[in-house]
This record gives sequence, C-alpha cells and structure tokens, in this order.
Amino acid sequence: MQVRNEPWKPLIVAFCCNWCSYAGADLAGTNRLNYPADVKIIRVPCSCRVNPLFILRAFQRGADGVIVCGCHPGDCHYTSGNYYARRRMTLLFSMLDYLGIEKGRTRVEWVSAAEGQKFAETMNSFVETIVSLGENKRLEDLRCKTE
Amino acid sequence: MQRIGVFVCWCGSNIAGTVDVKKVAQTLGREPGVVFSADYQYMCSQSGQDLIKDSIKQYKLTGAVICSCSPRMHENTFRKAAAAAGLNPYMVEIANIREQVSWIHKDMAAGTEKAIILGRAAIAKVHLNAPLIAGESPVTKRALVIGGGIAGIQTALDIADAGFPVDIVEKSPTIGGKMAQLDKTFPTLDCAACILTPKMVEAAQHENVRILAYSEVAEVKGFVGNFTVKIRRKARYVKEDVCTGCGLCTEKCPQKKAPDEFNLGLSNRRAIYIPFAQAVPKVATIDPDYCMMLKTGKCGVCSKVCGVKAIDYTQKDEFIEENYGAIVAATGFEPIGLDKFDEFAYSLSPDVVTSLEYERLMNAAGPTGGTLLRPSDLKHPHTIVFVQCVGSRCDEKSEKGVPYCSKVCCMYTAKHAMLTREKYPDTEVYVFYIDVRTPGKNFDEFYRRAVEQYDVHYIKGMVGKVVPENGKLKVQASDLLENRQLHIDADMVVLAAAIEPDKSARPLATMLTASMDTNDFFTEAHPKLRPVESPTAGVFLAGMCQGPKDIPETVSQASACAAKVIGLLNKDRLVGNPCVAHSDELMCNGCSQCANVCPYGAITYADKEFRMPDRTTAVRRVAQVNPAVCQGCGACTVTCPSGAMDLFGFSNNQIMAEVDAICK
Amino acid sequence: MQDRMIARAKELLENGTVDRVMGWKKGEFIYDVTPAVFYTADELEKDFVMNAFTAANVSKYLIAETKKPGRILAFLKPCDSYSFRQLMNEHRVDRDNVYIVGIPSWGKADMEKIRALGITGITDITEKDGDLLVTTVMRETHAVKKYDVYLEKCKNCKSKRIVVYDELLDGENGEDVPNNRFDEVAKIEAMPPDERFAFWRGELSRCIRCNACRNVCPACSCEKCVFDNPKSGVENKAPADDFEENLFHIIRAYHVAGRCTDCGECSRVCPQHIPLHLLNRKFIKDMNELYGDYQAGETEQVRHPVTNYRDDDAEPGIVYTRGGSGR
Amino acid sequence: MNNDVLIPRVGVVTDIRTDTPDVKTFRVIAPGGGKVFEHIPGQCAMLSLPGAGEGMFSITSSPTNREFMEFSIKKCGCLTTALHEMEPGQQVGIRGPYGNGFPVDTAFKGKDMLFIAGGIGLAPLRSVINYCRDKRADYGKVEIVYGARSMDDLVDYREILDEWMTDEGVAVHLTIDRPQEGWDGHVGFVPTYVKELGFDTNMTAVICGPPIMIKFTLAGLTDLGFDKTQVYTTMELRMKCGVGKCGRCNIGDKYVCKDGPVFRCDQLENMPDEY
Amino acid sequence: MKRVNRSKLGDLFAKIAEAEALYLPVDAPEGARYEKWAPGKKLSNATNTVRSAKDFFFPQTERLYDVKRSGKTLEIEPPETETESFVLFGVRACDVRSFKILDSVFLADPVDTFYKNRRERATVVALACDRPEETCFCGAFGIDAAAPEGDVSAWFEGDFLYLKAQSEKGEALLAKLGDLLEDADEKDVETQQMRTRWMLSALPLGKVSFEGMKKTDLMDHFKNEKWRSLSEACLGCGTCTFVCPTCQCYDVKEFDDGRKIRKFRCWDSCMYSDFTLMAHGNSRNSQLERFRQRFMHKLVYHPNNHDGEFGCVGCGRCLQKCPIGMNIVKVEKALEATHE
Repeated sequence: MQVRNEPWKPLIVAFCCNWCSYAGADLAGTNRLNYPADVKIIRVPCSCRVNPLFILRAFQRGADGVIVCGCHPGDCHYTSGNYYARRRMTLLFSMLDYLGIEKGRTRVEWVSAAEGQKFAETMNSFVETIVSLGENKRLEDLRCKTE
Repeated sequence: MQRIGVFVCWCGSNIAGTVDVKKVAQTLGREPGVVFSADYQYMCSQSGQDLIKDSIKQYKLTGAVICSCSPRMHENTFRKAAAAAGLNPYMVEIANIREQVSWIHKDMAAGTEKAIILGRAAIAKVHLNAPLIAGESPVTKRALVIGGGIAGIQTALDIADAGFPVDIVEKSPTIGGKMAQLDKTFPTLDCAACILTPKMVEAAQHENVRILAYSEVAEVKGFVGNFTVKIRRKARYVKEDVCTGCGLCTEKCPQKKAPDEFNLGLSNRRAIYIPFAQAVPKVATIDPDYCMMLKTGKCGVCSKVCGVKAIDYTQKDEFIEENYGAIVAATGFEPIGLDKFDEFAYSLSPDVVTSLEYERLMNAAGPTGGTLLRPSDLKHPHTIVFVQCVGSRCDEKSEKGVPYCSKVCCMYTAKHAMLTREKYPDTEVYVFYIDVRTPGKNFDEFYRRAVEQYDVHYIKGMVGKVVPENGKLKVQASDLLENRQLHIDADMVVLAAAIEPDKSARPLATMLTASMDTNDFFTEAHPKLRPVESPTAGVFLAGMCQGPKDIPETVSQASACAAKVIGLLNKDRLVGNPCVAHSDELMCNGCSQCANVCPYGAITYADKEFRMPDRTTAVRRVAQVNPAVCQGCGACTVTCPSGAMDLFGFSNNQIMAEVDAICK
Repeated sequence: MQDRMIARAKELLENGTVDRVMGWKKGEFIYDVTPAVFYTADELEKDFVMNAFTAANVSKYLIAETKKPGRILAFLKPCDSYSFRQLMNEHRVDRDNVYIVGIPSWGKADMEKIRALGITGITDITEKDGDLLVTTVMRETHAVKKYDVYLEKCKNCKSKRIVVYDELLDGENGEDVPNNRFDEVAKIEAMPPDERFAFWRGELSRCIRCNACRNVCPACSCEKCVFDNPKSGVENKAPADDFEENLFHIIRAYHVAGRCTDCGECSRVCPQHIPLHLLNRKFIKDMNELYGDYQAGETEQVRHPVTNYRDDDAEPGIVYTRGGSGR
Repeated sequence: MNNDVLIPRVGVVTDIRTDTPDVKTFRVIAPGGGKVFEHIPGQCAMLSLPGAGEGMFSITSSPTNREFMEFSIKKCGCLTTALHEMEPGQQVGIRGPYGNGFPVDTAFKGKDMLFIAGGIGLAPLRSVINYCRDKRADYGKVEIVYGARSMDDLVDYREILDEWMTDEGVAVHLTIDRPQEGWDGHVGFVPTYVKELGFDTNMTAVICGPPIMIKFTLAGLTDLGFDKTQVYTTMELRMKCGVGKCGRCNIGDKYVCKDGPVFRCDQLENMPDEY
Repeated sequence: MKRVNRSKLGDLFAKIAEAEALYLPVDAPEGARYEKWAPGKKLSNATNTVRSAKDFFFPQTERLYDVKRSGKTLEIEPPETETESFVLFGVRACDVRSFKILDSVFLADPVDTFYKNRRERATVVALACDRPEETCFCGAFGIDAAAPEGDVSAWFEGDFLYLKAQSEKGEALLAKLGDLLEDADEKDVETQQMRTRWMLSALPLGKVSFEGMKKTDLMDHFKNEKWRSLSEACLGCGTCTFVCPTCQCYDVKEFDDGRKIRKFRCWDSCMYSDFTLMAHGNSRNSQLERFRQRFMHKLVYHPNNHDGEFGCVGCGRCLQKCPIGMNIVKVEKALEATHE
C-alpha cells in the first residue's frame, strides 16, 4: 500500500443553487475575480437539494471542505428551500462538530446572483480556513486515499 | 453504457487563453463511455452547433458534454441543437469552464486540470442521465376569483376584458368588499362609492363575468390549468333570479333588530335585507338567525308582500362544481378584534370606535346620515382623539396585535382628521402616533395639509389609557417630543385598528395548498420577481390577502395579477419542466414528510395495492408527485429517508457521481 | 400488574373488542422475554408476562399488525405510546385496528448491567418490591436495587405519560418527569474536539453493523433502508472503513431527527453497548435549543423541526460559535 | 501473492452474438488464447465486470470445444445489463468451473437421452447436448424438446436448424407458446407437448427451464412412466461464492453451487421448496 | 503439564509477545473483547468475549482483490499474503470447538486459502471455564468447558495458571516460554474441573439436549408449524449471526474508490431480508423463512452434512444479545415439543 505522495492541496466541493449562488459564481467569473482552483462547483436546483449524504460522500472521496451556497433567506426561488437547507445544515454541522470533526470544514453561505464579489471572497476565505485546518483526516475513507 | 461526445469550446481566447483546450479534449476523450471528443473555437456559433449535431448523428451519441461557458448562458442553445439532431435535450450537460475556470484562474496548468475535472463530473452525470420528456397538460380557459372586493372586481374585469370567462365568489350577499364601506379615499378625497359602484355594475353586466355572491369555496382539486372547484351557494331564501331588488320586503319585515353588518353594527336592519342601495347583485337576503319564519315558522310577511314571489323559505345550500385554469385569491382583510386592548375602553364605551366605524359615521349613507354624531348620545363630538398603531407593529412576543405595519392607517387617519376639521371646524382633533408613514404619491403633501392647513394636533406618543367618565373619555397619553404626560377629555376616541387577513384565508390556503406566512398573509412565489403569484402554480394573489396595501396599490396588483392569469389562460397547453420530483412507490413509506416541505402542494398520497414477492397483496399509502405542479426544488428528496423521492435531472446518484468525479 | 393485564386482555378478547393481544412472552429465564401475539385466553394464562425485563417497545410491530384484519390489543408503556403516536402521525399504523391499553412503567432492568456487577452462574431472578433478588448456582443471593441496573432509557425517562390510548390500566395517566437526559450530551459537547473525536471513534469503532439499532427503531421503519438498497449508492453491509461507521450512524440519526421519540431502544439492543441514544439526543437537544422545545410523538403535530422553518432561524455558523469548547 | 479460488482470472470476450431480444451469447477466451479453464457439461463459471458485480452463469459450450467457452446470458439485472452492453475485446473476470455438472461419463453413458428445455433453459443444456453430439458413440439416440414464448425467444435457433436438426440420430421438437406468423411448427406449452410426443421410458431425461415448467414437465414424465431417478434438472440460483461457503445457495442440506446445480429429481423431494 | 504463578502473567505475555503477536480478552465498554496485548493490558475476568474468536480467522471484512480498468482491459491485483504468526490466548472451549465447525466449511474442498492461512498462523491457547453463565450450554454438544481443546489448554487454579500442550504448535509455544514455566501435576486442576462441570449441570440450561432433533426428518422439521410463532418477533437484524462463533455466511461486495474496484468479502446474515435477493427475485421473502433457515442450518442441515455435529457450540452469546429474547434453545425446545 502506498500513499499518494504529491504535496497536499485542498479539495473543496461547493454546492451552489442554480438561481442565486451559481449565478453569483458566474458573476465572479465575469468580473474576473480570482479564487483558488481548488474549489469545484456542483450545480443544484436549490440549496434544499443538498442531501447530507452528498456532503459526507464528498468527504469520503477525499474532499477537505464542503460549502453549500444558496439564495439569501427570503429570496429563495422556491420560496422556502433555503430555510429547510438552513435547518438541515445547521443540524448536520452540529452533529459533525459533536463527533469531533473540525469546526469550519463545512460552511453555508448565502450568495445572491449579484454578489460575485462575495462569492469570490467567500471562496477565498473558505479555502484559507481549510488550508489552516489541513487535510481531512477525521472523515476520510482510507480506501479512497491509498493507491 | 452511454456513447458520449465531448465538445470543448475555446470561446475564442476566453477559454483557450487559460485552459489547454486540446489537452482537455484529449484527456476527456479517454474517459469511459466517451466515443468522440473535439475542441472548437466557438461552440455556440452555427458551425459549432453543426459540429455537435453532425457528431451526434455520426457517432450515434446518447449523451453530450459541452465544456464551455455557464449553462445559464448556453445550456438552452446546446439542448436545442441536440434536439435538432435527434438527441433528447436532457442528455446534454455543460461543464462550466469559462466563468468558473478560465476567467478566474490565471495559471494554465491549474485551469486545465480543473477544466478536466469539471468535464469528468459532467461525463459522470451524463452516464446517469435519462431522456426526459416534459409533460403537457391542457388549460381550462376560465378563471376563478375568490373575493369580490375591489381587488377581486378589478382582476375579474381585466381577465374578462381579455375574453376569458371569470367567476367571482363572494361570501357576503353583495360584492364591493371593504371599499364599499368607505366614505372618501385618500389622498384625492373622492368618494369611494362613486368610483367603486360603477365597477360593480360593470362586473355585473360583463358578459364574461359571473358573480356568485353569498357563496364560498368548499373544495379545490386539481392543479394549474386544471382546477376543479366545488362552490357552496348559501341559501338566501330568496330566488336570486326572480327578486327584482325592489326592497318592499325589507321595509315590511317585522324583525327590526338584526345588527347591520354593513354599518358594522352601528345600526340595525331587518331580517330580510339588501346590504346597501348599490348592492350587486341587488337581491334581498333573509338572515336565518333573525327571520321568525325560519326560526319559528310564524310570520311570512315578506313572502306575502313580494310581488314576484321570490321568497322561498325552503331553500337549501347548493353546491356547484366548475373547472378553472387559474384561481385568484383576493380574500381581503378585516380589522383585528380589539378585545385584547381594554386600555382603550373599546368595549366599555360606544364612543370609542374603530376607524372603519368612523368611516360609517362620516358616510352620508351611514347610520347617522353623514352627520358626525357620537354613538352614545348622538351629540356632536368636540374633541376627538385618534390613536394610531392599535395592534400594529407589536412586539412579536406580545400576545396581542400583529408584528407588521398595517400601512394604510396613517393616511386614512389624516383623511379622517382633515375631513372632520373641514366639516366641523369647532372640533379639536388629536392624533397620537409612533411614526407617520406617508410614502406614496401625494401622500406626504396630504398629511402636511392636515397638520398645516387644518390644524390637526399630531402628537408623537402613545395613549396609555382611555377611561369613560361622566360622558367624557379621559385620555391619558404621553407626548414623547415634549416629554410630558397629557390628559385630554375627549368626546370620541378613534382607534386605527391593525388589519389582518380575512379569517377565510387560512382554510382557503389549505384547500389551494398555497403557502401562508405566520401572519396568514398568502406568500408570493418570489417577493420581488413574482409578487402576484403564489408558489402554487395557477394560484394568483390580489389585494390585501397578500399584505397590507392601499386602494391604488391593490388595483395595480389586481391588474398585474390579471395579466398573469391572462398569460396562463392564453396557452392551450402547459409544458412542464421535466426536472421534477418523482417517487418510487415500492420504497415510499407514505410518511408525509415530503408533502410537509413541498412549497407547491405537488405531493398527494394514494393507497395503492402492491403485489408482494410472496404473491400476497398489500395496500400501502404512497406519495405521488403531480409533475405539472412540481417546480423541481428538491426539498422533498432530502426529507425522504428511504430515498424513494428523487429528482429527474438532479438525481441522488447523478449528484453523487459528480461528487465522486470531482474528488477522484 | 401482570395478572390485571391478563385479566383485562381476556375480557377484551371475550367481549370481542379485540381478536388478539400484543404483549410479551415468557422465556427460558426471567429476562429473555419476547414480544408476541396471543390469540387465546389459554395462551395468555400460560405465557403472557410483564416484569422488570419487558422493555421491548412493541409499537413497531403494530405497523404490520394493524394492516391485518381484525383488531389487536396493545399494551403500551409511556415510551411506547410516544413511538406509536409518531407512527400515527406518519400514517404508518391504522389506529382503528388497535385497541390500546396504557400501562404504567416504573423502569426496566438491564440484564447486561446485572452481569456487569460480576454476578455469574445465575439460576434465578425474582422481583421483590424495588429489588431484584439474584440467586446463583453457588446458592448465593444478591439483592440488586432495580434503579442501579435500570436500562439507560429508564434511568433518563422523560415521561410517564401515555399519549395515546383507549383506556388506562390504572385509570390514571402519568406525568412528564423531570430528567437530565441531555446531561451526557452536554458533557460530550464540553469536551475539546480532539477528545470528542477520540470518544466517538472509541464508541463507533465497536459497531459490527448488525443493524439491531435500525431494525428495532420504530422511526427506522422504511420499506427499504438506503443502506440496504444497492440503487441508493450508499448501500453497505459491513463497516469496511471507519468512514462507513460514521456515515451509517450520522445518517441514521439524521433520518430519524425530528421523529425520534427518544425511546432508547437503539442503545438497549446494541450488542456492543454503543451509546447510540447520545446521537439522537444530540439532535433533539439542538432542535430544542435552536427551534424551540419539541417532543416527537407527543402531539398530533406532523411537521417536526426538520420539516419546518422560521424566517429568523439561526444560521448554520452558530454551530461554530455557540458554547462548549472552541477551536 | 494469494491465489484463492475467489480471485478470478482475466478472460477476453471475443465475440458477441444476439440470440433473442434479451439473450446474447458471449465467447470468452484466455488473454493468450485458448480456454481459461476446462469444464464438464453442466458446470458454471463466475463472470464479473468490475463496477457491475459478479454472477454465476452456466457454460453453454461443450468441453469438446477446444478453443473457447460460451455463455448465453439473459438480461435481467444490473450485471447482465452491463454484460449486454459490452463490446468485443472487453475483458471480464472469470473463475470456475463450479458445480457438479452432468454425469456424462457415468449415469448418462450409453443411454438414450431426452433433453427438454424452455426459454433460456436451453443454455445449460446446450453444453451437454453438443457433448453428446460430439461423442455420438457413447450415447444412444438424442431427442430434444425445446419451447419458448415465441420464435424470437428461441435461443440458438440457427444452430438448432443448421446443426442439430441435420444430425443423424438427433431429433428436435420445437414448440412456441402462441401461434405466430411464419411459424409452421408446433404450438403449445412444453409439458403438454412432451406428453403428446410420448417417449420411451427407458430414456434419461434432462429438464431445464422456469420452475413452473420443470414442475409440470416432471409430472408429465411421471405420467408417461418415467421414474424420478431417470430425470435430471439443473438450477443456477443465488450463487455468490461458487464454492459452497457463502451460504446463499444453501437449500436443505445441499449447496446448489457445490452439490448442484445438477440434481436428480428424486433428490429434490428431500429439499425444501426454496428455489 | 506446566504452570506459572499468576503474578508472572505479565512476564508470560511479554515473552509470548516477543516472538509473535498475542491477542487476549481484555475488559472493554461492551464487556470483554480480544485485543493485541501490550504491556499493562490485563486479561479479562469475563466468562467470554462479546464477539467470538472467529474474527481472527474470518474477519468481518477482508480484501479479496483489486481490479483496475483501463479501456477494455482489466488488471487483477490479489492482496499480499500475510505471514506473521500469532497467539490467541484465553479462548474458551466453546469457541475452540467453533473453529472445528468453521474448518469443516472453509477447509472443505475447495479450500479457502485466506482462512487456511490464518488458521495455520495461529496458536490457540484455550482457557478452561470456572465461572459459567446461565446461558452456557456447551455440554449439550459434548464440549467440556473444563477441559478445552486447542493447541494449549490452560486453567487458572489458586495462584497458578496451568498449561498443557495439546499439539505440536502448543509444544512449540510452551518450549519457547522455557524457564518461566514449572512442572505441575494434572491433578491440581481436577477439583476445579469437577466444580465447573457440576456448575454447568446445575445451571438452568444444564440439561438441555439437542439430540432429539435428530429423531425427526429434515422436511418434517422444515414444515413445523412452530416456525411462525418463533419467528414472529424477529427483527431480522444480524446480532445473533455476528456474535455467533459458527456463523460463516458471507457476501462478496465491491467498492469503487474512483481509481479501482476493491473486491472485499464481509459477513452477511441469512436473517437479512436481502440475503437471498438476486436479479431474478428472492427465494426467502418472509422473516419466517429466513429465521427458519438459520436454525435449520445449525440444527439440521449442518449435522446432516457433518456426521451429526451441530452448527452450535452453546456459547450462549445469542441468548444474551438477541434484542427480542429469541434464541436457539427456545427453538430447539419448541421443535422437539412438537414431535414428542
């Protein structure tokens, strides 16, 4: 068994709702606002589509941080989706914290379609947090990490 | 195994500048299932699209991944191109390598690597894509407007003018609503009846409008374009199509002690009555609570005097069922009950009135014939205290009142104060307020006129207590600006009671599966962008039922609402979004959690019989999604513990495949 | 109490109110009682048992039983009644097909705790007042205070109230009881993250994925569990990696969040003594603190905190800022 | 390096033939050419496609074929769907042979053979039929009754027409469930057809097909005077490990993958009806 | 027969651990469990471990091989064969007997080399029981808890641990321990043996016998009406299976880590609803059938195939752990009662 020996780079999965945050990410691009390439975005219709299973799956497969972005509370395209997401993620994050998973590996941010700047800043700060936390060791699946 | 084509766009140098597009195309070309891979300068150009179309045909592609700009930009373009080549448009996925790669990353190596990963994720998703076909449903070209106030009337008239039949269901014997009870309207001071009653008549005479007054919605089934509504027609005990509205019966009826709702109980009417002179339909109604004939079987005067034999004591509630394509909720409002505001002595003294009652006291058709007389002794009041925000803007934790601003009180109080001062210059008028809110065309000017021209005493402060004493109302108040206590001996106190949605709104919302906020106002589909639609497709909102608003706002919302309805009814068929939820009935527990979170009421339950593997049958309650109503948010899919509920186009497995591909 | 229950059950069978009885059946020893359905008075006389070890929550069996023809008598303890009510709210049981007699429960004993006292070679256990008299093959008799060997779920009982019933065996209902059931959760919350992580690794690494916790849980009554369904993409059968242990238990707790009545069966049946209730209680505690007190199964309320919201709910970031140990 | 029986070898799919709308026949050889392993008629092999799973399939080619093995596979689940999507050149995992196989060198030797198959049930019999054809001298006459729902569902139809029917000493009786245009053969269910045809009771019969067909055919043969000891059947059910250990194929005191899949019908009487 | 003073147990363990890994039962939150010995770890006093000793030969999950795909080709990578030997100390007589039952499955042709390899690497030091539980009924299967089989048999009596080699491996182990051991007389443990045997017979299950099962035909047992009520409360969990020292059903599963497919084998339970689920259906759809399979296998099928040897060793784990208090003794009694 041999462990991958490249220098560690964080891997961050961002779930973005189609209507606000994904558009916010696009706007960050349109405005050429830089954020690290470690962030990979998955488009979902709404933040309420994000199943805790997806988040755990990302960690299992090697993600070091997972961020969920949705419309600002009250602005959900589907009126209430992000409210549900908010409760679900709060509970999930609390449980992860309870199990001793480092605080900050998971985050929720509300980013509107107009907030390209905020999107880039959020991603920069999130990557920074993850870099400071280091590699995800507590929610990893060793089978996915060894050759 | 899918046969996937990968198309990498240069976007001129927009992408190719920071992403090695050739390398992306080559690398992705080696992914399992990819049978064709190419890069091209402008994929969205005609020739780019042709490349996609030709490749689909030549390589018998079952799926396509376009690595290009954001799907928000060209997803539709590429889907159409695919469809033109015979590929189901939902077999196309976009990897966003411009907005999310080339435009934000400067390093070619990092950009290329990320582009490849995003491409891989899209390929992984396409592997699990299935062709989707949008469902279609016909549209019943008829609208239902619930509520016959100004909002409902205006909506109905606009829809009717566009050529679609409309039914107005109104729970009281006449349409007109609250506006019919008003005296003058701010800020122009034109008489409410003068502008409203022509509309009422227009509605009555419009060939496309049917007025179902004294009726209520009993049951709503179906979905956008295809509602079936059961309407209860309450028994009037008067044949509506026979009664001429001559009013003879209402004069001869011996029972004179029924409180007159139209005058808010400030006067009495007969047991058989026509609410007001311009009522539409102008038909008498028997109040079964007061009619001696109905209660004891002894009387029958009205029947004897009726020349056209319109009276029918045996009438029963009837139900009619109609199909509609769209439903408008225009259920309006009512002032809140003041039983929790004993400090203002509302229940202790008849001279403490609500603003709406004050409207009736000022109204020429009101109980005092338009002369301002105080109810207790029918004398002219000389000192009147107006109290603002009674029940509005209350602390959310307090047991009484509502948390929001009722929005219209400041303006109608200014109107009342001004009209009072104009008609009776000897009257002192005090207005106690928290803030005066006058954002509207000519509103602030109007208010300033009240203060400056009519010398209304506006005092920033709250009234603490009103005590009836020796025919006077002792008002204890504070003046916050002067920081002093005030004691005023008033003849009348007028309370600007907060408004709240009509009580009928909540049960109606349940029937419509339309969502409501905690204050029982209907919620709009989007607070900014879809303000006249309910999240439940096919249900629209007009007037106060959506939130406090004044008459011009109500009318404009009503017309906007009508425009939306017309837009819907104009369509022959509705094409749905195929990316909707669906439930695997074999795995569904029927636990109802999904329906609880569905903002659209798209989920219903049915008892279904299942053949078990051991050849027995079992009946189970399972969820069923109406694809015409579902908007595809996915809230239900995460609520479902068994994973029975999934979303087409964004399935659990598709999203997990993307996660896996990204984290590989 | 056993005699009164048998007598009442026989009456209800006799007068046709029910055609069978859900209860507990005697075993080889006093403690290995088995939930069972009794059809005749003879069977009841012979095998029906109610003692310090009849802890099993029978409400889950009623999902299947109430789908059968006829009407079943169910004796529900307070905690069982919460589970049953929750199942009613989820339309999983047919209330009309069950006649519920509420029975009081003053706590059930945990055989594993008796063994943990070091008593071996047990030949007999009898109940006397609040005590259990344990006799061994060496003719010794140990008096064990029942309280000392209470099941975890009984030690931290939340309520003696029966929330759904047709009649009460005692005629009187119990009340909610003051309890400290969140203390242990708070204790773990107060640990530094590393210690917390080590604690849970120590606990969850013992999991053998026997699924006893899931299969006994009245809230885990899915037609097909995602972890058994190859199509779900997360199916797994064995804790093949630490991650799988975490995944299974996090998701299981999450799936029952807002629906878990805290009946404590998961911890009772875990052969590896994993304190699974501490996961469920964590969610309950969080929901109480963040979204207002809520007790699943207590009322007819069908929208629980996870399927509900308020405009001004706390943001997820609160998890990282509120109380406990910071990092 | 571990060399356990559970670890497969690599096989290459060289040819894929579509037999019926849902049955394909795959030809498998070792990467260096030749067969991956030897087998006797009626034995099975475990085929695996990583990501799709592993499953037991009977080897439908005769051991007398020296170049390759064949598998006729009906599409019915995740693995078989993946196998059907393969293209020639695809490598698969293969391990075996498993099971007891037909007693071709003992009980069958010198006997007149009656083969009765329904639908995909022909696949396991094809191996033994061709074995008997290739070793004509060792066996008496060969009669084959084969039926399917329709003409399109007859597996190996070309081989039946071109080879079996033209063989000396081999008689083939085909039937389909319902009349069909272009079919002038017999119409009806296999069990009834067997009774109609009537066979010499000294023959040794082998039945394979859906459980219901096996049940009625066996009853039919008994009516004709066959003893259960003369009738064999084969069942490939629920096998996972192939070596009689994982416990899935345990029915009564038998392990289908080890003690079977070929059973003499009298043996089945003492087995619970769990197949 | 050799012996060593209890006070030198730590030295004894250290000596063994010098040469090879030593596993023994230690106290843990769940009861007792096998752990690798390290200085300071104490042998548990418990009568038995919660999980059985089968884990050492048939672990809950085990890697079979990996497959890498590229294009149409497959590359199969078998795992490295482990070679380190180890000592299992403190295995009770019931668990020792369970190895024989597992052997009859895994060492039968074709041999399971993963299992065989582990068996060969292990030296089993069996420890006689002196404090049996009420759930013990090993005697029903001819197991003498006071005289366990194994490579070395051991007894605690008074201040001493007595050791007796029973095989070449055992001789070799004792030889390695050299001067830590002193000679002892077999008579020293006889009193204890008699006491244990008496206790076992005096305990509630002391008279349980399964021999009556053999008087009835397989199909008669199979068709017994009692299965319905016996299985009625079964939750279909795998607790009994997973704590059972003789249950050996397994599943072969795969895990795609994104780069390769990892084939592994893991415990499975015939009590699970999808145990027999295959593409074309499930042959045991009800919990009754699955419940029946487990007990028929242990009490009828296994003895039929293995000279009357039952697939149970009477360790009593399932009696202690079943969430609903069902167990093999109740099953046996119910079945036998039918045919009396």
